[in-house]
Amino acid sequence: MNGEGWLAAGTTPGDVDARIARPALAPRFGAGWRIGLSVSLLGVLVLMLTVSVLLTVGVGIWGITRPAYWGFAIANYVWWIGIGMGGTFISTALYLLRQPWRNSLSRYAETMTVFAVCVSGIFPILHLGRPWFFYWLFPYPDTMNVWPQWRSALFWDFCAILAYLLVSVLFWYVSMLPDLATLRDRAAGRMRRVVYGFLALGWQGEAREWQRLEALTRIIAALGVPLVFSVHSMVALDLSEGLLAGWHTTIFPPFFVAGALFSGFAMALVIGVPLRKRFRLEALITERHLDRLAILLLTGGLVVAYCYAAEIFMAYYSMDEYELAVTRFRFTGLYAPVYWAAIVCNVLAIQPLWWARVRRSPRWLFWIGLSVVFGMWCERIMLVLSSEYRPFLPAAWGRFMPTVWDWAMLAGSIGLFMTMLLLFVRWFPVVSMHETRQLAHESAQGSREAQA
Amino acid sequence: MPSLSRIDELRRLLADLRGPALWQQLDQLAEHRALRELVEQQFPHLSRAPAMDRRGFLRFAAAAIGGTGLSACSGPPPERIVPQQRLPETTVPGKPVFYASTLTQAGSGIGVLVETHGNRPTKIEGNPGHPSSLGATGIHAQAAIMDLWDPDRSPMILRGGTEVGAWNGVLAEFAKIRQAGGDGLRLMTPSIASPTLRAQIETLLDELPGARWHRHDAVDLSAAAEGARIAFGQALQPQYRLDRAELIALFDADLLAQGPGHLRHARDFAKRREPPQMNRLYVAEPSPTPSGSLADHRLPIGGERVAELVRLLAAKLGIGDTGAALDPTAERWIAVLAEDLRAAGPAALVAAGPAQPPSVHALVWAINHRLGAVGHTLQFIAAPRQGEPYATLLSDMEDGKVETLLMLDVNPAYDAPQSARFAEALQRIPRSVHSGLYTDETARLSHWHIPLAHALECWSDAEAHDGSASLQQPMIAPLYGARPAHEILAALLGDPRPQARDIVQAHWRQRLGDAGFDTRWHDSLRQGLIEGTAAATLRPALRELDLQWPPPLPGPVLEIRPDPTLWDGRQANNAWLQELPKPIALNTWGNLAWVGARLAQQYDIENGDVLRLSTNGASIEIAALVLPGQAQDSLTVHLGHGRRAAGRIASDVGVDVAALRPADGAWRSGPLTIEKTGERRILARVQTQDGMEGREPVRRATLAEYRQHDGALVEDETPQHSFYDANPPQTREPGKPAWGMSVDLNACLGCMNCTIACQSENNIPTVGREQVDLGRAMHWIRVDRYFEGPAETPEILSQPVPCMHCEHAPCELVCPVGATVHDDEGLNVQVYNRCVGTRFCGNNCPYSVRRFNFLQYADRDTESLRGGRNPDVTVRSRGVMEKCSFCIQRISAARIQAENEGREIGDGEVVTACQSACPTQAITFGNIADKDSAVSKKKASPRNYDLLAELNTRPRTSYLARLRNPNPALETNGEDQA
Amino acid sequence: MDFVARLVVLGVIVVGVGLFWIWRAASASAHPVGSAVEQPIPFSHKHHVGDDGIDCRYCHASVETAATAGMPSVEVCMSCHSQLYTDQPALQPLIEAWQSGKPIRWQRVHDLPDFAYFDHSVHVNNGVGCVSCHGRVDEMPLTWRHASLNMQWCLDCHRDPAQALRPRDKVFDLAWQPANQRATGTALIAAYHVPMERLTECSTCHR
Amino acid sequence: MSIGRPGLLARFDTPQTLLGAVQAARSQGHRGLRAWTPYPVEGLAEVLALPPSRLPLAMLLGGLAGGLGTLALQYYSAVIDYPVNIGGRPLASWPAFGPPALEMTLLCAGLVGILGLLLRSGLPRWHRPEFDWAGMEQASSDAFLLWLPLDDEDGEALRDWLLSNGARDLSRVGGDS
Repeated sequence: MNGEGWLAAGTTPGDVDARIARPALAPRFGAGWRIGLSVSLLGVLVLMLTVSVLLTVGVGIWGITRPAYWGFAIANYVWWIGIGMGGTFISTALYLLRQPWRNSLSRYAETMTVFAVCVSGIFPILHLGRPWFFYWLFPYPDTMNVWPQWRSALFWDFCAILAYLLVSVLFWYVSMLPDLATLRDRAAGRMRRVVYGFLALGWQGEAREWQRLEALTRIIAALGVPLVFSVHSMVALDLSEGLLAGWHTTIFPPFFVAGALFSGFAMALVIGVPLRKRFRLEALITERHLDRLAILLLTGGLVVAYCYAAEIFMAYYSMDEYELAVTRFRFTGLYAPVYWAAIVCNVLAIQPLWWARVRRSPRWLFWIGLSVVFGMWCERIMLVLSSEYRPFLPAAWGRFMPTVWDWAMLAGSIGLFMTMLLLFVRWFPVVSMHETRQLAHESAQGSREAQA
Repeated sequence: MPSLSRIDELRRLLADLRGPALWQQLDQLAEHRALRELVEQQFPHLSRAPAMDRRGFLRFAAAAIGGTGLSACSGPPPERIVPQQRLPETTVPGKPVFYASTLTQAGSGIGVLVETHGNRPTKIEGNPGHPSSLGATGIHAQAAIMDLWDPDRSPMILRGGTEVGAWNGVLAEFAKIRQAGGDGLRLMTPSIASPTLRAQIETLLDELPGARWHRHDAVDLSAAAEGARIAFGQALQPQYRLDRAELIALFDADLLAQGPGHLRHARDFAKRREPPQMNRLYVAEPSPTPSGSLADHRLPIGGERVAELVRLLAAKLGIGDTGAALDPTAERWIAVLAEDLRAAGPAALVAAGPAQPPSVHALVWAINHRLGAVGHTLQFIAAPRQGEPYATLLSDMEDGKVETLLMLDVNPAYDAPQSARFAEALQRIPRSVHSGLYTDETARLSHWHIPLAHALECWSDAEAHDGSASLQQPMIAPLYGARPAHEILAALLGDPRPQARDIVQAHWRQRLGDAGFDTRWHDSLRQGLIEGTAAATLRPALRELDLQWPPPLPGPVLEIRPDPTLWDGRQANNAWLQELPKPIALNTWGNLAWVGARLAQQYDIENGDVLRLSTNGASIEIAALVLPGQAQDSLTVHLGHGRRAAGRIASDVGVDVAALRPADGAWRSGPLTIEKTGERRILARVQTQDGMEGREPVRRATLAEYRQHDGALVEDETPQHSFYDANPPQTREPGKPAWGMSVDLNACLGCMNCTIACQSENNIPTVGREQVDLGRAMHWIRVDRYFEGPAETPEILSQPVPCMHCEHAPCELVCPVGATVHDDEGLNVQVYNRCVGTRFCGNNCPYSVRRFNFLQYADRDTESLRGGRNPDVTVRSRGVMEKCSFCIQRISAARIQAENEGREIGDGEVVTACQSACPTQAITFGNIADKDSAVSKKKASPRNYDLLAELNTRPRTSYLARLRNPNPALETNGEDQA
Repeated sequence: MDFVARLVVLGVIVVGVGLFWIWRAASASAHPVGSAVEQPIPFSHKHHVGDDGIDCRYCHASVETAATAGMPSVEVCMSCHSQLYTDQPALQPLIEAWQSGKPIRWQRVHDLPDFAYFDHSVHVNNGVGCVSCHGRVDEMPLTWRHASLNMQWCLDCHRDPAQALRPRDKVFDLAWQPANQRATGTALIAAYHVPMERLTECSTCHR
Repeated sequence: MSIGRPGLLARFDTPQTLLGAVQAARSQGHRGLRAWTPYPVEGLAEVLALPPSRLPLAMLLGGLAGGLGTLALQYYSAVIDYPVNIGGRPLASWPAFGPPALEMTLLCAGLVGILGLLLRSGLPRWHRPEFDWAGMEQASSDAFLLWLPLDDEDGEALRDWLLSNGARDLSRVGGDS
């Protein structure tokens, strides 16, 4: 692939390694990092406390009730797994599309994916009334001679998360082997050499190994696209297999895929911008990279906006009394603020991205990304609740009001995500070294040819 | 039961302890290994709550260190089998036995069949042979099980409120009383339905000439009899023959859901309301009641105005003169009613409620007399003699004329009008003896308290609303060494070893004569009715009426009514009743001030606003509920709440309104001042949405439309196209039952009997006030109620909603572990032990009938509560979904029975709990595969329709559309348009 | 280096498996299959059934009519033991129970979970022999659990009753063996109208 | 491959020089060449004449096995082993069986691929003799290394030839040295 001009002029492979490996190998790290870590760890503590109470007292500590049986847990789950999607898309679809610029982004995007998926996996298990029996969803020969109920979207989703989690974690790790080898070879202290050596599994970068890794990468990339699209379709089916007005629609799978991409890119920016600054990666993650990401974000946002419009249109087009009612509830009901917040953060806030100056300004991108991440959370909440709280029989109408434990769970999940992320950037290469090296060589050589 | 000696041991141990020290000592004993068992049998409520917390904390810690997985999966503890010492011939272990008995409520007996498992009463069923029941039961009867096993019941004889006393001490006191020849002895009881007890009291009054007997009913139902005294010169008990009435006008009278014989009334009424023939019902009342909800014409009007209404009606029928002018709507309403009545003649029935003064009743009797209804739709029987009025007692107490006060089964220190006055007077009495189920407010102020045996624990008898007597027999030895009233009275008369059974038997031997007595006795026990004891109907002559009409109270009037579920508060510690939604209003756990829409506007009152209501120089603070259909010139509050000494359930729930009652115990007081305190409280209602939002879950039509219509009245909207083959996979071979249910909305009163019967049958836990307010009530069959039309005069529609057992159940499709599936008889079964609690089924049930155990709701720690549970139904644990099972345990029992006898299950062999409790038989259950079954016939009706049929769920439960039989003359009137 | 690393990986796996087995042990039943259960009185079915040939129904009287087979009341025991072996020390608890009126507290050997509803009568009346579930109690000096009683085990028979059914008059005959079980069973399924399709419904055992 | 054999380790600065050297060496009849690079160098596998990886095939089979296996399991459990009436749907609800099968296809393919890579490359293998070779660690940053077996012939000629082909510092590794 031709990677010309995707790195700052004159970036040699040497600088690449230096830039990326140095922080990982540095003896100590900035105070900012330590503060950030301790805050995130606080979040983890909150999470542990919440989970302990949850397991001892029951899911009743949350605001969930009849008819709103799901509430935060599922919305948070959908939100997190959606965030994960952006990374997979960058590392797979863009690879297939031969987009060399992805090389600088793929590593931390994938990392983001892996951690987001891990965090999201907490919710569907802990939201169960009896979490300790979650493995009953897994088909295994048990002494009860009963099987999972294959027709349930929840089972499909269980498979989807399982596949998504395993494949993305393993692939993320395998594709990191060469960089771990680099760290192993460059590490000063024995301790680090042992640890990195252990993690590198003995990778050497021999031609045969590269050959296999290339082959694997290509196919995983090819698998990754259907995988990630199907995963989010399953997530959508968790809702749209239901009869509830507002859930029971065919637009949901593409809607959720778009939403996931959208929030994924947003999170990629929210993480990428500070990372770029802190690790002085401007040479590797250039403004052109940001620009491309911003364009993806804008595109995703427009598709999501279209889905919002389509939902409203379909409701009035169908003239189904229940669909119409749900649409009304979204506009004016108890959760209308959440709906409008979603509209503002997901549709209006991204409009500045039409201007190139905005797309190349890290500060702008960071805040827009943040607003989208928040807006997508609002959207998940809105989708889950606005249908749930007013079912078919008016006599059964109720309401969901989050308790302190609902918020604690959300905050805790964010804390866990940040903790994992911070620990990663401290000791691992945030940009794929071997992929960028390649770029560096190609561009260096390109410039050499230019001189000739 | 351990031997008495050991109890006495314990008593000796505790004898010299007082107050708190006593309880502490008991608590330590509870920890004691050896005595623990005994203590828990004797005082189950003492050694529990702290233990729970400790366990809770430990489990918490375990989870915090990640040990939950282990603690959650530790193996079952070894169980023990304890066979009986001697096996009674009658009982087969593991098979329920039914005993016919009698329960008394509001001074009238209801025949019941008590289901017992291993001699533990677990469920109350109606006795089809009993005139007041005809197989149905009221909510109070259903709740008796919970009362019996209530761990907070009075555990022992008390002296001076706290000190443990002994029966001998009581006997000593009684001896002193006898020596005094009963001088200064006052006996205080409620209206007594037991002929034996009344006879005992008569004897007592003879033997102790100094003694006097007073009647105290917190809820005084004597107005009708007093009205008869005015109209006919003697106190008479009315018999409403709704089975003969084509036109019924009720003035502030909830005949169908309250008071003596209401179950019978409801049944008779419903029988006359099966299209194409339908009776017509007019109801004028301050607050919506079940009777009012079925009315063809309902006029919301303050209880204070009813008198004028009746006077106007009487005048139109040529009796007496009219009172103050009424608003045009009411005038017109009465005019039309008068026409209708005249046309109906003897087939008409006019009735007033106990809340109305005797004069109104007298006038009503006169109207019936004029219509020729007396003797046809309205009959009279002699009213038994009861005690003297309570008012005289109170004044005598204050004047120091009372030496000894013996209070049987009353709690005046709480429920008497202006109870504070009584409480004060009580403490000035030299000797006071109280006997009741609980160590209640009165018990704590009395010198002696004797635990009173529960109706399921002792022998007695009671008269039904029509005077026919039936026996009450014990299912179980008194749990807390409690004593029946009969034995206490006998002891007072000097019987050293009184036995209630002998006393009751002796009474009846004397009444029925020796000849063949034993057979009659046994027949009576078996049938639950003593043949030929029904009172003779009288033909009283109407007197010339000269009625006094005091000027009506001005402004908004406060209606003080018995609580629809707690009645006068004697059952306040019953969690089932506390959590049972009040009919129509659907609020639980505590009382609210019901306010009409216009009044609410006037005072700017919203739901939950706390109001300060002041009258008679007293005031209370109570939260408001803006209730459609409530009269605009009155507020309604309910008795039975705000108990100060009732036990863990009732204490501090709701507000005690006694202070606002006039001294004479009248049902309303005024003038009333209303202020908002600015405070707000939760209402704990089970339904917050009042209207149908244009979705028509309840289908309605008028009788006229029904008659015009040929074929289905409600068109079937079930989509016929299906992605799959429309039939369920299993092939049904003939003969296999297919269970289904039909609910006739035309007969549904919204009385909640089905809900509490289901709760008792299926071990449904109560969740408490806050959880209900969150929307987590667990009732398997809820009664939805919709108000349609203007908030002042809405049409009131009730709709019981159990599980629909859909053929295409949406819940089953989405369960990832197959915890809810279909069985081959078409039941949608919920397998608790497979449920992991994803709650998707709950989301996906269009009828929202699924209930989830968000927390550990079922009480696993209280030993005594276990006794009352149905052993054939799993007690659900935290984190699992549950729902109506069509009483699958009853189906299984019938199926196994049929299996063993090698036959098919017959129609009517399986009766669900809701069905059997329903007084109007609105619920029919059976095999829809059998075209001749009762349920199939119901479903063949043109009124039959499926709820939300358009969703193609193919429900097995279907409804019969609601019909009204309005008078065209009033239909044209815009005001009454519903 | 290589060795150490492999060792670490191995160690992790071993610990994991270990924890799993600890958990399994913790959740095991109180009285494992095949191990005799201590009783307040060392009651021997071997002696009473095997040697004396007392019919099951003499003590377990409600087995044909009710869900529970029924435990003999002290009265039933005393109908013989008021004369026999009254001096045996082993019988003292029985004598005491009879005099004090305090029932004997036996250890439960066959304990189903509370959410499973087993009915003796319908099984007995459809020709399921005692021996099928309880084993040769006539050869048990102290009673022990013969079968796992877990759902798989129940289903095994509910899916194919032919492997266990016997004529009603042979139900209580622990030693009886049919010449050809398969043929007998199949015939009896038809004869007793065993509702095959119902046997595996959830609602058959769970409520 | 024969690590025991002595050989020459040559270091190159650019992939082009490495490729050139390899081609030349092979054309001179050298066999058993091994190359280490800091990133996958296009064409290196070809000039080394490495057999094409069989990973893709393995992944295809793995995926098929996972998908079909899942379908088979679903059919067996829902229709044969324990048929239950779920919401009146047919026992074999094919449309509903599809999604899990798809996911399992992807999962199994992915797992086979990743595990295949590790196993075929002999990983994890925490110690290899190559680690001791001088300059080996360069391969993971910016050096392109080539190893030629030194057979009976003496290394001098080969050494010069390599230098002339753009090799930087050479070192004799493996074997008895």
